[in-house]
Amino acid sequence: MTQHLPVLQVVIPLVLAPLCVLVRHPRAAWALAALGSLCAFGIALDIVSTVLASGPLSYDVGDWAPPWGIEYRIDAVNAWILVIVSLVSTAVVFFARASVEREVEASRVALFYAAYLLCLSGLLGIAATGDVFNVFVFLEISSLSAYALIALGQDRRALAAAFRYLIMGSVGATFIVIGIGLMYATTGTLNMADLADRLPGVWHVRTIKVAYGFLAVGCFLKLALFPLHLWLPNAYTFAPSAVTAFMAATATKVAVYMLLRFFFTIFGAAFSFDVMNLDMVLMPLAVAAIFSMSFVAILQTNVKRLLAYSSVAQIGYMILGISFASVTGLTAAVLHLFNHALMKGALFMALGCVAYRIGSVHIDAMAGLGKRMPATMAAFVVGGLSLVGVPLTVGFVSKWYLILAALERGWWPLAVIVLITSVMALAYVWRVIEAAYFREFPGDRETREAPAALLVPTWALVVLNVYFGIDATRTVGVAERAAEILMGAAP
Amino acid sequence: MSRIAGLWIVLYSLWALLSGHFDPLFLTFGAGTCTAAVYVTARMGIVDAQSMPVHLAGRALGYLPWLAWEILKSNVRVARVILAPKLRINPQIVHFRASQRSDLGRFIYANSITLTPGTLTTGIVGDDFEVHALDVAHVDGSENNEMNRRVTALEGEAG
Amino acid sequence: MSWAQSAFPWIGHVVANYNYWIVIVLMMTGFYVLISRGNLIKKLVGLNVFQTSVFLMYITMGKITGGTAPILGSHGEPVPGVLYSNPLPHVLILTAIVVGVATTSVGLALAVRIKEAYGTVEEDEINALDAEADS
Amino acid sequence: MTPAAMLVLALLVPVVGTVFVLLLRSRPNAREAASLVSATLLFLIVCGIYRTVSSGAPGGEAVVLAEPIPGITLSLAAEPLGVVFALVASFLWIVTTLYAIGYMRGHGERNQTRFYVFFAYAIASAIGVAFAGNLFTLFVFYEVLSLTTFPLVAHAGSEAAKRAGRIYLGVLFSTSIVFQLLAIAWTYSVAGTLDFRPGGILEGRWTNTAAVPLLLALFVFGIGKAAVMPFHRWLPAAMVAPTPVSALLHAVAVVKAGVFAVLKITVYVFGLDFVRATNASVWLMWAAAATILLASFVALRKDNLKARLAYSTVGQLSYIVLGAMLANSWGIVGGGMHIVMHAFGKITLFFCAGAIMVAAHKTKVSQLNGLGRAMPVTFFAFVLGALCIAGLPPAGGSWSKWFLGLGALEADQAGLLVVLMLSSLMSLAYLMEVPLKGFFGAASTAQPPTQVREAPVCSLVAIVATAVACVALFVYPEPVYRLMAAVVGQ
Amino acid sequence: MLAAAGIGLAKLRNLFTVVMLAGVYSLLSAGLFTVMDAVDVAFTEAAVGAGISTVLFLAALVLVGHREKKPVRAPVLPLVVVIVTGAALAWGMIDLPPFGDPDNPVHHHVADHYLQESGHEIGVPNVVTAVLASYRGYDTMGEATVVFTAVVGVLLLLGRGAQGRRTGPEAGTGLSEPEAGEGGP
Amino acid sequence: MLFVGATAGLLVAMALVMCRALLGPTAYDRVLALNNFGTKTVLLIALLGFLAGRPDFLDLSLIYALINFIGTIAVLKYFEQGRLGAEPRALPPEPPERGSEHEGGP
Amino acid sequence: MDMLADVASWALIAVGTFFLLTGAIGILRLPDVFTRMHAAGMTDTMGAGLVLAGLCFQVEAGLVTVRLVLVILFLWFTSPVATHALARAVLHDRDLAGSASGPDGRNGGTSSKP
Amino acid sequence: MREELVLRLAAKMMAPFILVFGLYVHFHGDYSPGGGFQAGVILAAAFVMLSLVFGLDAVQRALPLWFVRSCAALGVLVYAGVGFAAMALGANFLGYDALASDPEKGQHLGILLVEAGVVITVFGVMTTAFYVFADRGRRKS
Ligand code: NA
Ligand code: NA
Repeated sequence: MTQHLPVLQVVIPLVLAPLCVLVRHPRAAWALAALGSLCAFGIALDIVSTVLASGPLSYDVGDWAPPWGIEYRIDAVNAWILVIVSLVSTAVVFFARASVEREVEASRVALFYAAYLLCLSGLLGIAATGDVFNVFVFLEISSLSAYALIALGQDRRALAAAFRYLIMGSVGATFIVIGIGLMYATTGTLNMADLADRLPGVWHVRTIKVAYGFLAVGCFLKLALFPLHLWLPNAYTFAPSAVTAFMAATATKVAVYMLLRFFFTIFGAAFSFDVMNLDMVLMPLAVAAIFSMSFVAILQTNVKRLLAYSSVAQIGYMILGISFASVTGLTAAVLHLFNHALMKGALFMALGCVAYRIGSVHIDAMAGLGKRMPATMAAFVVGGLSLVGVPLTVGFVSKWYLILAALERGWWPLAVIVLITSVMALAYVWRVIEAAYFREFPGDRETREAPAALLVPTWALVVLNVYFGIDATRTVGVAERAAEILMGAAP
Repeated sequence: MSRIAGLWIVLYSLWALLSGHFDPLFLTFGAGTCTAAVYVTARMGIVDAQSMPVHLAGRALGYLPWLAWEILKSNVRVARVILAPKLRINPQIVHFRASQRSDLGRFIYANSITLTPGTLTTGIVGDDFEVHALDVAHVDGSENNEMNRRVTALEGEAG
Repeated sequence: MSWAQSAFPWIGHVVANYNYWIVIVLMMTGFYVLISRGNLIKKLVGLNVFQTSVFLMYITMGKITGGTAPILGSHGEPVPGVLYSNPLPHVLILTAIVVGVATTSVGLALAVRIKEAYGTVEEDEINALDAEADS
Repeated sequence: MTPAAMLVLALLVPVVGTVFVLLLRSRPNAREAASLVSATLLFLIVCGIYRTVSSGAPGGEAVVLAEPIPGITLSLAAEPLGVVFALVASFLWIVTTLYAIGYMRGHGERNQTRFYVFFAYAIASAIGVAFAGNLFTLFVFYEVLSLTTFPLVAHAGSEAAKRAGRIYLGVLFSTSIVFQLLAIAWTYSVAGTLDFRPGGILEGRWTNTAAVPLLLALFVFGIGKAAVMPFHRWLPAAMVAPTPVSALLHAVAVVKAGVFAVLKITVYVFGLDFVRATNASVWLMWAAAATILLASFVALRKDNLKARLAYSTVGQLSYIVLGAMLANSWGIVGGGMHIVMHAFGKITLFFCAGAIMVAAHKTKVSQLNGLGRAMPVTFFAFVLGALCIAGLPPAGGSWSKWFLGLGALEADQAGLLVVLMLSSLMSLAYLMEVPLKGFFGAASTAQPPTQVREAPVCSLVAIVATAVACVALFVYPEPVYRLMAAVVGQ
Repeated sequence: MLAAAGIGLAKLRNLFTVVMLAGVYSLLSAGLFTVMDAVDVAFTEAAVGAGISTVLFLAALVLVGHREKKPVRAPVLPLVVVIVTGAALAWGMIDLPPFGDPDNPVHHHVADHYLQESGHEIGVPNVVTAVLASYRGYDTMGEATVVFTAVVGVLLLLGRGAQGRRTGPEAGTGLSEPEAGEGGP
Repeated sequence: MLFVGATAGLLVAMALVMCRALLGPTAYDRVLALNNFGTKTVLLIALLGFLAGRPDFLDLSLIYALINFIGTIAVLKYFEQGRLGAEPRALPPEPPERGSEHEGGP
Repeated sequence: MDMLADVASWALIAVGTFFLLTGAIGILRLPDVFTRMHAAGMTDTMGAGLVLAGLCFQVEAGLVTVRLVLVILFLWFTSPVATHALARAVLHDRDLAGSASGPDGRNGGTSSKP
Repeated sequence: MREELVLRLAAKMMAPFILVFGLYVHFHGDYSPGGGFQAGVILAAAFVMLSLVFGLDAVQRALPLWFVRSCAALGVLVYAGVGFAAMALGANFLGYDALASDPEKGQHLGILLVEAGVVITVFGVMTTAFYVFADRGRRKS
């Protein structure tokens, strides 16, 4: 059975989704979603340990050897992504039970979990596959379900946001399809490993460079790289709490993974940096993203939107890490994929708790909540500090590597930028903390702490934020291994 | 019941004509397919004398060639009109009286009218047919025009 | 039938010079409609056209001059002497078409809800209403 | 008990203490008792550590608490400089707690439990800074200290308090994140380690020493708590806090953590020889000197007593920074000793200021006329504190200034000697105005000082204790000197 | 003709006509697909692009109205984006292997295998079906899942019960009137 | 040759019809033109099948014809009732969903 | 026999194409929607019928012929239905619009304009 | 209001033939163009046509929403089920060879079954989508 785990990882959530539609009972659907997430998480843990111990796994779907058939190929990089996605999904699904009951009408709950499972399955599928076109298929599964999930937000702006996401996401996906097509036209294959073998022979071909460009733009759109991020802020702001927590912690991460796969595994670091000068493209974009979005975040009054802008800035950090073209830089990027998932997951879930009780996440509505909802706000504080990059939280670890990578490359101004924007992060996090702890609570006296059903999953992520901030040996180990693989320094 | 069986047979012959595979597997598939199609349509209540005019099949063999010939004639007529350097048309709506007794008969008549270029049925109320003609001169709106008669004959006694 | 086959390369030749350019022009038409129009429905139409043109690009890629559809002999053996066009782009595009209609239907559902919630499906009007709500 | 266990215990005692404080929050007497007990316990433990270190026993082994990033640990280690700081902090915690009991009750402050809890956290962080085994640990506790003192600064919860809190955190965090963390990362990428080692870790690792001054400057300015101008604004701003907090911030934990870090980094990261060899610190000496003079000058012009004391602190801290930048034995010894001397002197002054505020509700120097006659103990203690700060006998401050002067001479910077003299004069001027007005000024007619009494007994005990300590340190500076000599290897 | 349909799409502002033209555009591309030997694709494009899509578009138009507002500003930025994208594509196409050449890399390697081996590996004459359902059957499962996802999305958005609950911040100002401005002459 | 000629003629006819579709003027003209265009596409596909030497793809033509028919019906239903799939009898008197508005030319 | 079939198919396809073109011209030339419907009917009936019939003669009787016949039957069955539906829709629209809109060409009126 | 006679009768007559044609397209996907997806669309098109002519209610009485919605879900399950069955028989996921004693038979069976899954899903999805849109339109007016 264990040899089937790579495919089961993706297929189990996938088949549970139609079951959700068939059972229609909200609680049963939730149970299925929880089951799917837990299975995926368990399998991901097993896979990552196998991969670390004995190298990449390969699974031929339908018993067709690659490149004729579709291959699942899992190395340290995507094993890691699988862990991130399934971990967050598990945390969120437990959070969702109460949160969704509050925010989504009962007749839709079963469908909600179906979409949730589909989204999960799509994200896992993107991560697990070793076939470029299969990436596109699963990308669409995850995207379509994401559009629907986001549109479920209670404010009508969720609809407009979802539509904008749909348009920009579809453009991104179509660009990726164009890029895949051009690659296929010049090599005759769709298998990633096979492509990696064949592409060096056609480096000089212009078509390949254009393919590269289209894939890049497509991925940029999907991962919301400034200035192609316009879909993200409102989508995250107005989606239901659980959806925001899930999407923010996984969707853009998987898009970054896609970028890494395309640029490093398929085209190879040498092509990316020597021929395409990827570093010189990514670096200014990343810096612009980090700076402008941190600044915009400071100005926000809706805390969810504040965090959404922060997400765009944080994506900038990942891209910055990639642009250093070094093992350390990629380590930072891969590490931040995980770490940012933990912190944003925790933060958005904490906001979900707030929304559950007071129905708003406006900064003024959160005044004085420190006393009313101490556990929730404590979670927010820890998550926020992690976001800032305070030591002993995961945020510090990834920033540390980012700075080291900048210094290693001699780009110390970038290190300074990372640090300055951390201070900006502090500024926007602090605004919330100050409101929560140093202002009077204006609302209803009856407002109580969020129920345990919401707090436990939130705190689970908070604890992980701290745990992996205090002992990052494992995460750094995996990230370094992944970075070496991507740079071609390890198998 | 007989209608359902008839429908099944007609469908199965369609299957056979389309398929071209006559191994048992495909014949079985065909049977299943036709059964399913019959079941669904029967369930919707749309298998009736009107929709299953198997009984007309024989007489239709006589009607269709005639209709084809009519169509050819009117096509030539309309082509002349179109290709003439100066358009000479006198479009008008006229009313025909139909002598068919069943909806199916009217259906056939209306479609026959429409199928021949130069005339087209725009509405049916009872036995009153509202017909648009490209040139009133070309049409015979009387109840005893040939098409009406032939369709009525085709319709037969069944009603 | 012989003249038909001999005639075919002629068409192929005509297309050969232009096919990629046509595809690009069509693709960009769709893309332009998609990104320049404010009406949500029109955007979706643009998206459809854009994607359809991309499909054309793939299919063009799989064509072999003088080739024929990749449907082999009755037991799946290639008929000797017959050139078959590449089946793989066809498969990919079959999938892509389905994905396209899926996206369209979700997009339309969203547009309908937007109309109900905002009273309009014009992007700038929606943005104006949103900006009002934000301030 | 092993030295390692004692280090961990030192960190834990204040934290565990807060548990009791929280548990006993509804019974103020028991609550304060818990605070006092943990403070005393802590002091005893630090004394134990002192004995191990001063006896030269092998206490240098670092205790690794965690390894957050491979190769970078969270670790504690005892060495003489740290012990000096820990001793000061733990002792003054006792005193400050005593004082606070009187002050907070006398002032009718709200949220007293929160106050004691965060106070204890701040002390724990200071202890962490003192015993940090490497730069990373130092940085961690440095930041925790900023965070835990924020609620103390913004204690009042008013708009003004929050604004002050924002400036406080803003300056401290920005400098520490942008400069200090950068410097740490830079150090790591150069040296491959962050551990504190006698003689430093940078020497020989550096191909182009031209950048060393920049790195040192990043540290000095990055340690915002050392308040070298222009990053001093947070300190006067934090004056809105209750006086015990001001005392803690400006005499003990926060500012001393800053200058302590400067000393420690100079000695254990750069190494004195390396700093001198690369001339890294020369311009920083003058930056410190400029801060000394400018701050004294500003202090002269402040009428608000606490503000005046705050600027005084800014200047005094730069003495210590100056000592570090001299990068010779005398400078380090002088700087280290000034940590202690200034701590006692300044805390005495703040206690007095607080006492005056609680008893007479006066905050301005110009309002103090004749008050001294009503509060003789307080004002006399103020005199002792002022002498300690100005560096005049019979107060401990004279020793540290003496050594600093020696250091300046050794570094061939006679100009700095002039600065030291000048600033002593200026501090005399701005500090002595208070007792002079108090004892000899004409009493105001509106509120005859005769109605004013001394502060509550608790506070008074604290005041007397610190004032006496100022004198005692003059008479018996030996323990502090011995420790500092051990730091520079003499 | 495709181009004419395309330009018509861009120009016309009666959405109903636009949708019909889009259907025609699909139909025409399906024609091109047949020319290119992609019969299965043509089949699907006709059924989906021209058929179901059009019906769904029309169904949606009933609900949202069919008038497009005149664009307010000149779409300069989109034009630039489109020109740049198109130029990039054109530039890349220069190096694309010649159209229809049997020696192109696309036709070898994987495609060869399918055409040569599917006979005895699968034994299905329609290689497209063989690849679709077996060699790349996993993609097809994904495809089925995509459409399933779409229906989950549509049901979530439009299924019974999904109305009236949502109000904008200024609900009650008359903006939520669903019929406003529709269908008037 | 025969097929090519027929195809060419068909394409010309399609172009003419397309002109009508773009010219309008009423929406019904467009529907008519497009329906007719669809029929011609059916023929085109059939011809192309023969042209390519694989006339066994006429299923495709059937699909086209089917889609063309259903598409036209859908369009007309939309026009007539302003909604799809509705029971015509149940129609309340509503303002006409006027399909006949047009841009007045291309 | 082959020769005969070829000639027949040539003739049928040629005449069919003629009707197709004529119908298209009619659709373009005739003045209003109803009259254009007549022209459209031409292409559906004779045009399509003859061309497809011509194609029938190109192949051996078999599956292809069956399909060609099915296409013809289908076209002939659906064409009048669609045309009828269209005509009804036009009239219905005119009814709804009433006399208000007048003969401004906005409705598919029957009045022919030169 | 003019009678709907022509349309109704035409739709009634065509419906069963369209259904048969759709399933024909499915079953002959191995040999000629077409397959599960196209078949699903054709089947759905038949019901779309009937709904257009007879109204949504009439069609939904025979083919209720819950049924088509379940079809959409069921098809995916059928597809994946084939994959799991292969897995249970010792092959990899979707490895049809294991489905029958003879690999080629296994492939045929596998393809047929997964295509059936596709038919069911696509039919279910397209019909459901149409139902939902049309129903929305009906409720709106
Ligand atoms: Na006619
Ligand atoms: Na097929």
